[in-house]
Amino acid sequence: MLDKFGIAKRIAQELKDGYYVNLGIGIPTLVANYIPKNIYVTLQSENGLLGMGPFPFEGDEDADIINAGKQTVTTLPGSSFFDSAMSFGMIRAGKVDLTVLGAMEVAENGDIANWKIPGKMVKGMGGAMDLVAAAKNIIVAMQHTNKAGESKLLPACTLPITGLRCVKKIVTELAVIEVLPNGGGFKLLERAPGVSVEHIRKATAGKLTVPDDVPEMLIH
Amino acid sequence: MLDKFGIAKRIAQELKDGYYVNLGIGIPTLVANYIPKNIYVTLQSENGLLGMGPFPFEGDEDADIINAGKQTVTTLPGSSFFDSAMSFGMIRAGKVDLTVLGAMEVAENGDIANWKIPGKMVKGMGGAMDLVAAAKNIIVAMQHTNKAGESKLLPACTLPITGLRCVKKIVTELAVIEVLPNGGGFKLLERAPGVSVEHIRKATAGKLTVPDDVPEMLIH
Amino acid sequence: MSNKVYQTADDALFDIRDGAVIMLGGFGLCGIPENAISALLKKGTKNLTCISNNAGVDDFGIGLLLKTRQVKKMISSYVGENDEFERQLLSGELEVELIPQGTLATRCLASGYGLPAVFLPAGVGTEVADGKETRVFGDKTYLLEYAFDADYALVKAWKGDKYGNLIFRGTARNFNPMMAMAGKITIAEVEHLVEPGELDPNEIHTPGIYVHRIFQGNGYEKRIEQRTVRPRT
Amino acid sequence: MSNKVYQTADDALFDIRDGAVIMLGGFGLCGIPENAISALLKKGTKNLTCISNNAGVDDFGIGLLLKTRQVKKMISSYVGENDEFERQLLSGELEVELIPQGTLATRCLASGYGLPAVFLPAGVGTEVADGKETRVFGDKTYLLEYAFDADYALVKAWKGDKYGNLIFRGTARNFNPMMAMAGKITIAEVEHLVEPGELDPNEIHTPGIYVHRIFQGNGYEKRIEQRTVRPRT
Repeated sequence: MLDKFGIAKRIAQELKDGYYVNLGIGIPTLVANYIPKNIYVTLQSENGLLGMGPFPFEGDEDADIINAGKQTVTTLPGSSFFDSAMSFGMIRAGKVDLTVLGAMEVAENGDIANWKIPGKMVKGMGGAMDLVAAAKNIIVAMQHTNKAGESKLLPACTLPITGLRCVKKIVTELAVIEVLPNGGGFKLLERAPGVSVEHIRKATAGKLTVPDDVPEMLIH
Repeated sequence: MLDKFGIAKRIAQELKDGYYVNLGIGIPTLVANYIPKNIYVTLQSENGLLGMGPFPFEGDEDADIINAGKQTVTTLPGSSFFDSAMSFGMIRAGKVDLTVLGAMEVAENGDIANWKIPGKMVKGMGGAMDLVAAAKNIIVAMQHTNKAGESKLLPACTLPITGLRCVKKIVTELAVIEVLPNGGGFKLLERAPGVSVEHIRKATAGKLTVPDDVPEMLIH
Repeated sequence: MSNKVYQTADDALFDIRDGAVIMLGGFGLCGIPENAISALLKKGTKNLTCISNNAGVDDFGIGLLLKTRQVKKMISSYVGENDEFERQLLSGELEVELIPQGTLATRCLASGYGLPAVFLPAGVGTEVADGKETRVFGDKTYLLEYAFDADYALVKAWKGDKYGNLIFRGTARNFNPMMAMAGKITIAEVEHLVEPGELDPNEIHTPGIYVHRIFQGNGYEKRIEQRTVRPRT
Repeated sequence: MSNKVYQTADDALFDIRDGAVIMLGGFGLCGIPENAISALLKKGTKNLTCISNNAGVDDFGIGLLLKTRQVKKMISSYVGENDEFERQLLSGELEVELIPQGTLATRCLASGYGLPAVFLPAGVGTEVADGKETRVFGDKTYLLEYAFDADYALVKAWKGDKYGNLIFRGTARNFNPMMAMAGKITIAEVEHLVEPGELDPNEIHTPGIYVHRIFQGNGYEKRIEQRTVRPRT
């Protein structure tokens, strides 16, 4: 079983040299800490920054340089600033190679729900709907089950949808799961260290294809 | 009767302090030379320059600073450069106060033809169709009749149209003419010095309303 | 030149009336028109419809206008950080229209570029799509989203000149350039108001043609919402 | 980082094949990708569809590719200054699609911003509207114009860094930024190729995410089409 850092580490293995990547708030943000040393990845922050650097040193915070989570960040050599129209323009045009997001629920057809719980205060979708509707490759980072122990990988979302048929892969504390195209359902790709296929099966409410051999993740 | 400089001078009287103005090629370009001294007018060149200055001094030409007529020009304090999408964006959004264009024909409903003569080599419309479709105030600067002596102010255009119902005013060597809204036809506003109402009537093929008193233009 | 320069925020906002539709630049508290918000607060203008990505926090930004009940409706993408906001929303005092962030930005761009409407994919299949026209291009479905029609845009820039040319700084740019283009009347406040010619024409983000009034702001607080740092080692 | 830098124009254009759809930046001869055009000439790539505001002059710019009969079709707004062009057009050897300049620019923008189509007023009621869908918004009629789908964009910038960030100079900016955004593969040539960090992130016109290949051009002629001067007095 992985902790949130393990999930972030596993997702970092999906990164390729030259990728432009948008990381959502929460576990996705942690992915930045585990980018393999031998590749160069450019982080896009949808409020208008390409080439997001680490948090500033204490005292160097600049109110004019923040990320989409409103945290103070820094630039790197080769960074660029732009306006929100261009930012979502490049997302819609498929220029961002990978988007990593959290989710409340993912359906076996790739639908995602991550913005609203009926009855609770609605804070808004921010850029989530734009990202899921437009990104060409979306990986979801989340827990396999919710606090009540119910699966978050479902036959269909029960919460209000953020976007349709968009999630390509899910990394949880238990497994790496592919969302097969054309409604093919979930497919188990890797088990977390020490987690059995049976455990993952039980925690997955949606249709799950399990190949004969499911390797254990390699987390460096 | 006015020469082309007189036409330009008369049109310059239409400018108001603070106006943003797009001047087409030919007589319209000359208008820049007669902007009243007591007002400030900003010239827009649709290839991406606001605040177009005069031609450079010999030896100061910069291949990267040209106008829509591909002539070398200069900037002024407060100029700005932008791309072609923004340039036509500001035109479409009605931010340019006045556009001055040449024309081959203007119809009494405000249609304009100025880009194509069938049977002759077609060079293209450039930005003319965008300007006439989007500018909020269009003045045409042209000769009242063509080389064959035929009126260019017509009941309807005979040449391929550049844009519909868009011309608000016409200044020719003979007259200042308003295009009345809602198909009301032409209205004679001013006579050129020494030109009779009868002369203008004969030279105008489209419907022309002539008020009782038609003043002579004042060209300073 | 017809003068675009106003001495104070109060002067520049003189004609904003109750019921106006106002765009306000900024993302979170970054790049917000602090002086213009203070002037609205002082003026007490009521029943405002505010188009702004966020609604400030309880004691800063648009949150200040919520506290004084000057806002009738918010059109935003994310409004989370504000208790008073939540109270008014739940009590029905405040109307809220939530729209995706990119849709918000692009509807502003559409206004500034004279595009009456645009086709956007965000929200297809969600409740955001309710009542909206859809259209398929290629194998993808889009919603028809209309350009905004705002009476005023209140934007904040880093530098500006007396003709209204603006340069933004860092991620404080965000929605400001699009809103500057989109307002029927655009009022820009700047940290540094300079003479024409002091800004490089090649570096201007918003050409002055889009800006109707400009003033030098003062006392910028530039509050940081999430101060995150790493230790010096 | 996966390397975007190519040593020569020939290297950068290595995979452009006969029949490709290519966007070329520039307005007249201002801001055209001189080195890329030379490389195409050398390569002899045929049956090109060129999307470019103009078609160069007889002995410069795209005119050079016309002379060698490498161009099958031009999509442009104004093609006047070229005798060979006229000859090929009248003889039917060359296909030409004339579209309004703002429509050309905005269809590029649409590609770069992921908008499948846009509503534009230019050409309503004219032969440009033939066969196009129209729609009325408010009291105005618009044409539905589609985003371009180009295999390559060849653009020219003043400065660029190794990550592909670009800064244009003066009116040489023109169509270059939109085409840079619109190409499936965008190849930028620059007068000055610098290290990442040498360009101010606040002054970049085209972020590197849009640029796939970059090279330092050389021997720029930057020919002036209409040299107009005033006498020194």
